[in-house]
Formats: sequence, C-alpha cells, structure tokens
Amino acid sequence: MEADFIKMETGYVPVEAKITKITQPTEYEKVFTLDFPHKEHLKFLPCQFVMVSIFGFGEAPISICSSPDDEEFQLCVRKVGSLTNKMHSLKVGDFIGIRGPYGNGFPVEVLEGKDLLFTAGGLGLAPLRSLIRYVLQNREKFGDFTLLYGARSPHDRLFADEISEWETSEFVDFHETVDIGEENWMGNVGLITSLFPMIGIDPEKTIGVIVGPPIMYQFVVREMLKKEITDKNIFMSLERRMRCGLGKCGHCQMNGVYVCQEGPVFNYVDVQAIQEAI
Amino acid sequence: MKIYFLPKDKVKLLVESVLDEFQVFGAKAKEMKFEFGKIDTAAELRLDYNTTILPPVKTFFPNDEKILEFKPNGQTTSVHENSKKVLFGVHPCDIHAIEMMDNIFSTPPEDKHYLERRKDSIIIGINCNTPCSDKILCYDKGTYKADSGFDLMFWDNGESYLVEVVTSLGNFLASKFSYFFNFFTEYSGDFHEFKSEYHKRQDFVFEKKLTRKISELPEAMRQSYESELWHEVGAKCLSCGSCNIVCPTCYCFDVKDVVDIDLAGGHRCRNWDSCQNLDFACVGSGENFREKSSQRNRHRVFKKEVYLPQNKGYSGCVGCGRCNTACIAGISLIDIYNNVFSEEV
Amino acid sequence: MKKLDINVHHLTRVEGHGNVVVNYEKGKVENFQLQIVESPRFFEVMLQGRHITEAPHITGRICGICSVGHTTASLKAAEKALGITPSEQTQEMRKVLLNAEFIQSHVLHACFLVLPDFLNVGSVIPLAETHPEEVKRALRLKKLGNDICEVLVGRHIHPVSMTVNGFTRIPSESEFEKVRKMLLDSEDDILKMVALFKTLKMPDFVNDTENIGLTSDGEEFCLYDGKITSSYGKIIEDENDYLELIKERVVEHSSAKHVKGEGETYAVGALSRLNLSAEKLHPKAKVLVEEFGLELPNYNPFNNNVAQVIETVHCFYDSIERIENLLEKGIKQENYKDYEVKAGRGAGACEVPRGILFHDYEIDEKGIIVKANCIIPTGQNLANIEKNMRKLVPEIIDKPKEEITHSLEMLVRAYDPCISCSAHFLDVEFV
Amino acid sequence: MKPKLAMFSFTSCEGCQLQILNLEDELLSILNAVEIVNFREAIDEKAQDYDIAFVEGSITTPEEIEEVKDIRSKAKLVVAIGACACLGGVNAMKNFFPLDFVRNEVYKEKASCFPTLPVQRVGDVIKVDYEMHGCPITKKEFLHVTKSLLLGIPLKQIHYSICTECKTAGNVCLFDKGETCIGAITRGGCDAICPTFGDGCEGCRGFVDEPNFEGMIQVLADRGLTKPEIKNKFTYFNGLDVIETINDKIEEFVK
Repeated sequence: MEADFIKMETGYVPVEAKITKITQPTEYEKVFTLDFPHKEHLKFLPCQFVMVSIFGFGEAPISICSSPDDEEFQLCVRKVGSLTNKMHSLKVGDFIGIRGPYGNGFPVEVLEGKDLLFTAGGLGLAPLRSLIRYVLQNREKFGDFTLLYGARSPHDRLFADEISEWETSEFVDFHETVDIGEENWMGNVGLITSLFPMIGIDPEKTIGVIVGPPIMYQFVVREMLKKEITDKNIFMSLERRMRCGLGKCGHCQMNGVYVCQEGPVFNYVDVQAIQEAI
Repeated sequence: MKIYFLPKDKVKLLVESVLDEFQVFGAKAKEMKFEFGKIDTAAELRLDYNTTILPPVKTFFPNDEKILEFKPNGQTTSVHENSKKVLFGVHPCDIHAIEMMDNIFSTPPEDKHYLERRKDSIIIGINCNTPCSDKILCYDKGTYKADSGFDLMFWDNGESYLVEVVTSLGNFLASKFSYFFNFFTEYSGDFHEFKSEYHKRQDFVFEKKLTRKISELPEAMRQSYESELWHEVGAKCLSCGSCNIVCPTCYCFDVKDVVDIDLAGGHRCRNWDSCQNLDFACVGSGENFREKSSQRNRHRVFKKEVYLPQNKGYSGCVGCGRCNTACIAGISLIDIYNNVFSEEV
Repeated sequence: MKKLDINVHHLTRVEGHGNVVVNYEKGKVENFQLQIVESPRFFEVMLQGRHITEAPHITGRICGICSVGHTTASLKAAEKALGITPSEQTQEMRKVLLNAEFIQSHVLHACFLVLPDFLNVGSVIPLAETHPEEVKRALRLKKLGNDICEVLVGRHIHPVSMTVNGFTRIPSESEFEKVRKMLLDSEDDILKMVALFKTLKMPDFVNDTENIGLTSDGEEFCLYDGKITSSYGKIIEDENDYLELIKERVVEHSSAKHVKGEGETYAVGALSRLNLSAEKLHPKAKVLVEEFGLELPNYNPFNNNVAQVIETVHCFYDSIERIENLLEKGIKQENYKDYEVKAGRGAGACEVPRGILFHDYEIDEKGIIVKANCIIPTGQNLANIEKNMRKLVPEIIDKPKEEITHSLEMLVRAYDPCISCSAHFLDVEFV
Repeated sequence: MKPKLAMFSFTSCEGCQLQILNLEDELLSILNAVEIVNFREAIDEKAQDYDIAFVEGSITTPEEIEEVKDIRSKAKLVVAIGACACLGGVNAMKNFFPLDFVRNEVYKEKASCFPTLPVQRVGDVIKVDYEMHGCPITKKEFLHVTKSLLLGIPLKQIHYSICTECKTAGNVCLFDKGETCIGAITRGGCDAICPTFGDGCEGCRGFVDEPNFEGMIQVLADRGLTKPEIKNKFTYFNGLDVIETINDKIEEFVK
C-alpha cells in the first residue's frame, strides 16, 4: 500500500489541492490559495513551479507566488490557454491537481549578506513575489533591497495592495513604471530600463535578479552590467513550454539544457553559454 | 557466458515455442519494407530483414500511451503496462538505441511507464551480415556491433546460428527452451576467434560514410552553430516531423487529455512529438524560441551530437539511417556531418 | 373547392435540399414543382484538365452517401476509356463495397428517415426514446455497412483505396475474415429489421411507369455491371451507348435538366430493380418478395421502402458469399499500375442505392479529361416524382393541409432522393 | 439546459453531416448531452434558436451568403466543418474557369437563369470560431470538438503534419513506392488515412502553418512531376489558398 503511494507520487499522478481563496488582481490574472492534504506538499524554494492539472483540460507549469515561509500556498494564474481559462472559472472549495514542485528554485543562500536588485516585468512579478516575500520575512539576513517593477499599463499591475506596502516600506526601495500610462496614473511611464537611472547601488555587493517576459532580459542585463554588477552576480528565471516537468518531454529544452530540471533559475554566466536562452 | 548452437531450420520451432509463452515482437514484411511489431505466427517473423520502418524501442515507448485514468468521482490512477515480452531479432544499432533510452528514462526522475514495459522484456539480438542500405552510418558510429544491451545474441554461422547468452534473463530463456528442444547444444569452438572472424567479414562489406572520425564530430558540430549550412537545410526541410518519428532515440512527447463521451471520466496520454513542428518550443504567451526551420533542424542534430554527448557521454544517433530514408526532401545526416567536417577550420 | 398552396421549404430527412411547391386550385394541380435549391457544383467542368485517375476521387465527392457508387461508376468509365478490364478479384471487391453502401444507405433511409413517418414520430430523435431497441439495432446495421468499407477501403464516405484498375491497398486475408465475421454476427439484426418492416402498411397508391436499371442474361442480380434495360423493352448492350436510351432534355415548365427514357418519365431505384429482375435476388431475399406480399411488377412508389429492405437482405447474403469465394481463392496482391494511358472515351453505369448512375469521360492521349458528363439517379427520378404528385394530390385533396403536405413529403422521401448530387437542378421562383 | 446544436449545409456533398450520423456507437450519448434542434438530413425540427452551429459546405450563391449571415447572428458559436466550408474544397476548382464558361458548359441555353458566384469559404463571409478540417471530417475530431465545446475547452488547430501521423502509423512512405503525396505540408488530424490505404495525401485538411511551398514543389519536381501535375496536386482542395501564390513558385522551381 505504502509502496504504491510512493510510486504514484513519482509519476504523473497529481495530488488533489483544494482552493481556499481566490483573488483577482487584474482582468487576466487570478491568485489561488491552495490547501494540501499533507503539509510536506508545501515544501518548496522561491521560483520553483508546479504542474497544475484539471482533467480534461490538461496540465500547465505555474510558478508558485507565495513564499516558503508563508502560511499560505499561492499560485498566480494568467488566462492564456485551456487549463488556465478553466482555472479562472473555478470557485473556492473546488479541487485542482498539483504535482511538483519542480525546477531548481532560487539559491537563497547566495543572497545572504548581499545587497539585492530585483527586476520584475509583467507576470514575472508572480514567481519573484515568492522571493520578495521571503527576503522581507528574513530581512535581517540581507543588505539593501531595491525592487523594480514594470507593468504594461496601470490596470495590468499585479499585487497592487502589496505594492502600496512596498512603496511606503522602509525595508525595500521600490520603483515602478508602466509601458502605457492612463489618465489617473501619476507614476512613471516608460520601459523598465527607464527606472535604472533612478537607483544607486554598490556593484561590489549587489546581486541582480531578473524575471519577466523573454524580450526583457537582454535589455535589463545590459542595464545591470552598466551599473557594473558582474556576470556571476546576475540571476534570472526563464519561461519555457513544459509538458512533463521531469526532464524528458523535450519542450523546455534550450540547447542542451532542460529548463524544468536545471532551471528555471540560471546564473547569467551560464546563460551566456546557452545561445537559445535569451 | 554460454554459447549455444542452433541450426537455422530449427528457428521456426523455437519461435513457435517462445510464442506459446510470451508476447513476441519482431520484424515482419510490410509491402517491400519491414515493420517491427507483434508476431502472431512463427512464419511471420523475419530475421533476414533490413531496417524496420519504426524502431524496436518504440515497443517500450508507444505512441498515444495512456498514463493516467481519471474517473467521474475524481479518483486518479496511474496506468502501467507490464507484460513479459520477447523482442526477437534486434539489430545492434537498435540495441544501442534501447540502451540509450533505458538510460534516459531511468535517469531520475525515472519514467515508470517506460521502465515497467521494459523491465521483464527479453532482447534477442541478431548481428548484421550486410549493411541494411546506403543511408546508414552504423559503421562510422561503431553501432553495427553491440557488446551489451541484449540477453541473447544470434551470430550467423552459415547453416546455423551461434547463440550467445549474456544475462540471467537470457540464460533463463535459453535453458527454458533447451529443455524442450534437443538442438540447443553448447558450442565447442573458440567463440572469441569466431567473433573476430565475423567482424572481419563485416569490415569487408560495411562502408565508412564520413570523411573524418566520429569522435571529432561533437567539436566540429559545435563550431558549426552559426553556419550557413543550417539555412540550407532549413530551406529544404518541410517540417513534416518524419525524421523524429522514425528515430530510435527521439523521445520527445506531448501530453494531452481525452475525455470520455460522458464528459466525466477520461484519460491522460502521451503522444510522440517532433521538435521540427513549428510550435514545439512555443510558450503560452506565444513566444516561439525556435521559429525558423533552420533553428529546429540544428536543434535536432545538436541534440544528438552535441547535447547528449555533453550531458550523458554518448551520441544520440545510432546511425540506423531511418531519418535519412524517411526524408522526402533528401536531408541526410551523412551529408550534414560531412559538410560540418568540411567546413571546420 | 378549396384553394391550396403548399410550400415545404427545405424538405427534411432527405439527402440534399429540396422544396415542394404545390398550388392547387379549381380541382387541378395548377402549379407544381419539386424545387431543387441545392446549389450546383459543376463537376463536369471541374474535371476538365484533371487526370483520369483523379476523376474517381473527385466525383466520389459529388455525394457523401453514394460515395462508393460514384467512385465505382467513375472507375468503370475511366477503365472503359483506357481499355482496361480489372481483375476478377477487383470486381468482386467492388461488388462487396457496393453491397456495403446499399446496406448502410438503405438502413439509414428505411430506419431513420422513413420509419418515423410510420410510427408517427417527427424524427429519429423521439424514435430513440419510443423504440430504443429498434434504433440501436438500426445503428448497428448502418455501422455494419460503414465498417465493411472502413476495413476494406478506409472509410465509406469518400473511400480511399479504390483506384483505376484495382486498389491502392489490398486488404489482408484476416481483414476479409474480419468482414465475414462482422456480417455473420449481424444476421439476427437483419432478420429483426425485416420482421419490423413486415408490420408496416404502405399507403395505397398506384402510378404506372417505365423502369430502368441494369440486368443480365446470367444469374446475377446486377448492381455493379449489366445491360442498361428499360421495362419498355429497349436494352443497351454497351455502356458507351447509354445516351441512346437516356435522353437529357431541357423542359420548359421546369428549370431542372430532366431525363427521359422510352417514355416521358421513368423510375430508377430499389423498386425498379425488383421489377426488372427480382427472380435473380439471393434466395433468402427472393422469398421476402412474397412474404411482404409485393406483387411484381409493382407501381406503388411507396413500396420502394419495402424494396429497399429486401435489397438490404440480398446485399447482406450476397456479400457473405462473395467474401467466402474470395477467401477460398486466396487474396492476391495485384499491381493496379499495370496499364498504359491512351486517348479514348468511356461511359460507366452501375446501380447505387437510389438507382442507376452514369459517368462518362473523354480523355486525351495523356489521360487528361477533356469532357465529362454525369447522370445521377435522383435526376432521373425527378420527373417521375412530379408525375406521382400530380396524381396523388387530387386523390387526397379532401384531407387537411398538414396531412397532404406530409403525404407529399412521404412520397418524395420514398424515392430516397439524394438531391445533393443533383448537379443539374435549378431553383426558379414560381408565380 | 442542454446546449442546442444545429447543423447547416451549403454547397457540398453532405458527407460531413453523414460522418456525424456515422458515429453509430456514440450517437445516443451525444443526444444525451446536447439537444439537436436543426439537422435537416436526419430530423424534421427546424429551430431558430441554437447555441452551436455546425456549418458544412462552401458558399456559392447570393442566398447562401444571406443564410450563413443569419446563422452567425443567431449562433453563439459557429464551427465550419469540412474542406468545402474551411478551404473551398473541390468546389473551388470551379474558380479556375470563367463563370460564364462554367454555366454554359453545364446548362447551355438555360445558363442565364442560373445564379452562381465564385466559391467562397464560410470564413470569407462570416466569422468562424473553429474550423474542423477534412474531406470528410473525421468522426474522432467531431467528438473531440463537441466534447471540448461542451466542457468549454478552447479549441486549437492541429499543428503537425500528415507525415507525423503517417510515420506514427508505421506506413511505407508513398515516395518509396514511386508515388507522390503532399502530406508533408498538410495539417494532420486524420491519422493519415489516405497514405495508410495506399493513396497519397491530397491536402484536404489544408496546409500546416507556414508551409514550405518552395520545398514541397522542389520535392515533387525532383520526382518528375510536370507543372500542371503539381498545380493539380496543390489545387485539389486548396485552390482558394494557393492558386495565386503557388503559380509563380511553380514557374520558378519546375523546369
């Protein structure tokens, strides 16, 4: 009996997780809070992902947006395909299938004692939120913390409540911008790179982290290098198509690297050796 | 290790006996070609075949494989197939491919679906007296012979086969049927000498296709990353995916759900996929990481000759020539490799 | 005298689109037409410039329900033009396939389109609730016809492997064996279907007519091959001369391109075939003629429904015998490509569920079609349906309008019109 | 409330509707899940109120244009079914001839009372939510689409080629038998039924996204096909899609 259970766990069979709360930060994104039958299912690292499944609708890789130190386990889901569309129609009390967590996750120990410069673009804020919250929950372990966020437009901004907290927080130096402004928008308008002139960092002790849409990486890396952060101190989390999460199906492969196993978090030194990465 | 002696005219009897107790898979005629499939009668099984359309390894990794079942009550079960199978008459190149796939699917996290199918299967190899076609490069690859990856190996000895037993499973099968048949007598000659004579004959009829040594390929290939060659290949390629489907070491797949007509139960299955398909590397947001045919072609060849050697220490191409035969546009790995060799400075 | 104006838009439960327009005034049919609103498709033109080997696949697409029939007539015309005689095995297989099409088409028509009329339900959907067993059985029988085609030529609608001089894939013996078993397993269903139809009473109505169909001097009930025969006496030995009997004409009062034989109108289809050669039916079908009380020759068009049921039985037993013969002789892997292309003209005629069908091609020395003509069964029946209606309306004129409409619909339906392939019919407004 | 499903047929052989009737094993289950309110080939009912409309056939007359627009205005979802509706299909061969010639050829002196337009796809006239390809459609895809619509699963076109399916089926390649086929650039989904039964793919499911026409023409020319033969292959079902783009390419690639 027990052996069977272990075998199931290692294959494609998901565990059932119950939706306990749903919030909708934007028109296209919802945040689902999940409850698992066993507590060990909650163990993960920031920037890891899970395979979410609803039978009939398939599976999709979704980043975990809560911190490992949070009481709650949360996923932020954008409506883009059949599974995510279905997820958006679910209600509190419904069940979904989860397997994972997969991927390497963020090596949090390399951040300890360092200054941090996080850059999130669009939905990239979801996986990065896991790390942001972890840093804020363990604030004493880290040096200066700068957080940059760029959304497409004011109503595409994720986690607006938390953003308000970050804006006023003494623990984080938060800057944000939108690509396209709106009438009531008083903040910055421009690409995320336009935020870099506003910040001052100590390149000697700063670790840069980038999560965002594929187009963003090249440009943000360039800004970070301009700020004299070294290659080895820049980390990024990359998005690829995934079907198995187990390093087999081949969809997430960029050159010789399976993102689902060796990623999604990469050091920029390694990324430079992978032509298909960014 | 034991060596048995099996007169060729007794092979049919042996196959019949094996068929009584096992599911047997082997080569059988299909129009003017051969397919590797389930054998129902001993007469169907052919040992004198050239490359089969689909490779034997797909017996363990079938298309449209059911991996999960879900019931209307929410209950989910993992589906595994485990039946004792005998793969009768596998060529050395395909044995290499099976070994490679064994390694891929047993590398953690393991793939139980493959491993369950593979677990109790017995592989009977058969050495190749002559090359299968002019599209193969097993001689360059060294995969025209195999030292492991089989339980029994048939060696052609004119009127008879020498049957080499290398594993306990092979021994199990050989002794099981030697009890029933008296023609399994142990071979008394010097097997090492026989083998080296056999390989010498192979050296005579097998042809080298590449202009340089295979060991130089990964590096030469790496150098070709930005080569014009890939654009030429890309222009010819129809992105039909045939090369991937017939390849014995292609294992990329897609996963999809099939709902029953009652709209409640159903199953999840995996299908063979092809990295030559336009949307293979497309992500949810629409970004396509290999949108050009040249990039996809390069990826296919690099996966075989750069990434796998780099990550696993072996080449992902066993030189069976199936992709070269299947490509109606005439794209051939032999040409690609030789072009890569000639380009390298 | 009442004035009646009936206009049934889009007649249902027939293949294709047809409108019935009747304008009855002063005791006679003032204005009447079976309008064909199906838009024309111009296959005769589309074929020009195509290779003769493409014709069977293109013309098979004239009609989804008679797809095997169109393909067969087209193949026969092509082979005639090329001077090819296909092997006996090929011809036998084609006969089995035609039989399968008859089974699937007749069952669809009799059980799903006609039966609801007699059981007083609007369609097969309520029928599924009131008579679930009958519906399931009919589904199984229809599936039998489809499955035979699926095993032998890929599918029933637009069969894949039927080609000039043979088949692009010859099924294995075990596949023939499978078909044989499928047939044998269905015998009970066939017999029960027959029993059900024996309980139905067809409306009384008689309208004398000419019948045209294929016949032979031999033992065979002709579906695939035979002489083009009129019940009025004329017999065409060579299919190429079919126009000596079948005359296409433009009729002033009707926009449709009508066809006439020896007389002004004629009928084709199951009842016509029985009228012409019922004595050659398979013995197990022949006995049914009497059991159904069908007196031949019979000129009640409603009895076409009964004739279809009898033919279904014929096709069923005939298929079993043909497959057993094929298996006995052993299935040969024949090469269909074994012929030379040359210029010529050929017409092919075969029976399809709704009646006799003609394809006619002229090709140049490269095998390219320069001229084509197709005459489909429904086109041939159309004038006869009109004739029947002109006689029927006065006979039932005292009934309520709904009932008259229903009777007329049932009459049209009895002919099992396959209007979608009516390449020649026009939609003209009546005033 | 069961969703209401309606079937409509325009210029076609009606084989796609028949393919639905050919789902003998599933038909009764489908009737449990949906209410069929309009299916002229099978039932009498003719409703004006429906959720999903399956539309078969090409559009070739002024009346059909009006009718199909009316369907669009009433249906929540419109699914075009079959090659005629999605591609123009074999009907589109008509467009290669002058319309007057076509009419005169068949109807001679009566030609003038015969309204006909150049063949159009359903999608040329109205917005179509999904295209179910094939001549005829496959039963499998109809079931898949119907189940997906009922469950609210967004539909995606099949992206892989016929070759992928043909190789998966383990077939001997038509080219190995000295035949030709355009399955390499044709959209899959039929389980490569034609090659499986020994006949080359004629492209009834339309082309894959971004088809390599030049490459395909080259392959056919290398096998000795002449310009008209190549043109015939490409225009069997896909006349509307390719006739202009392909002509120049054929000139360029075929000696």
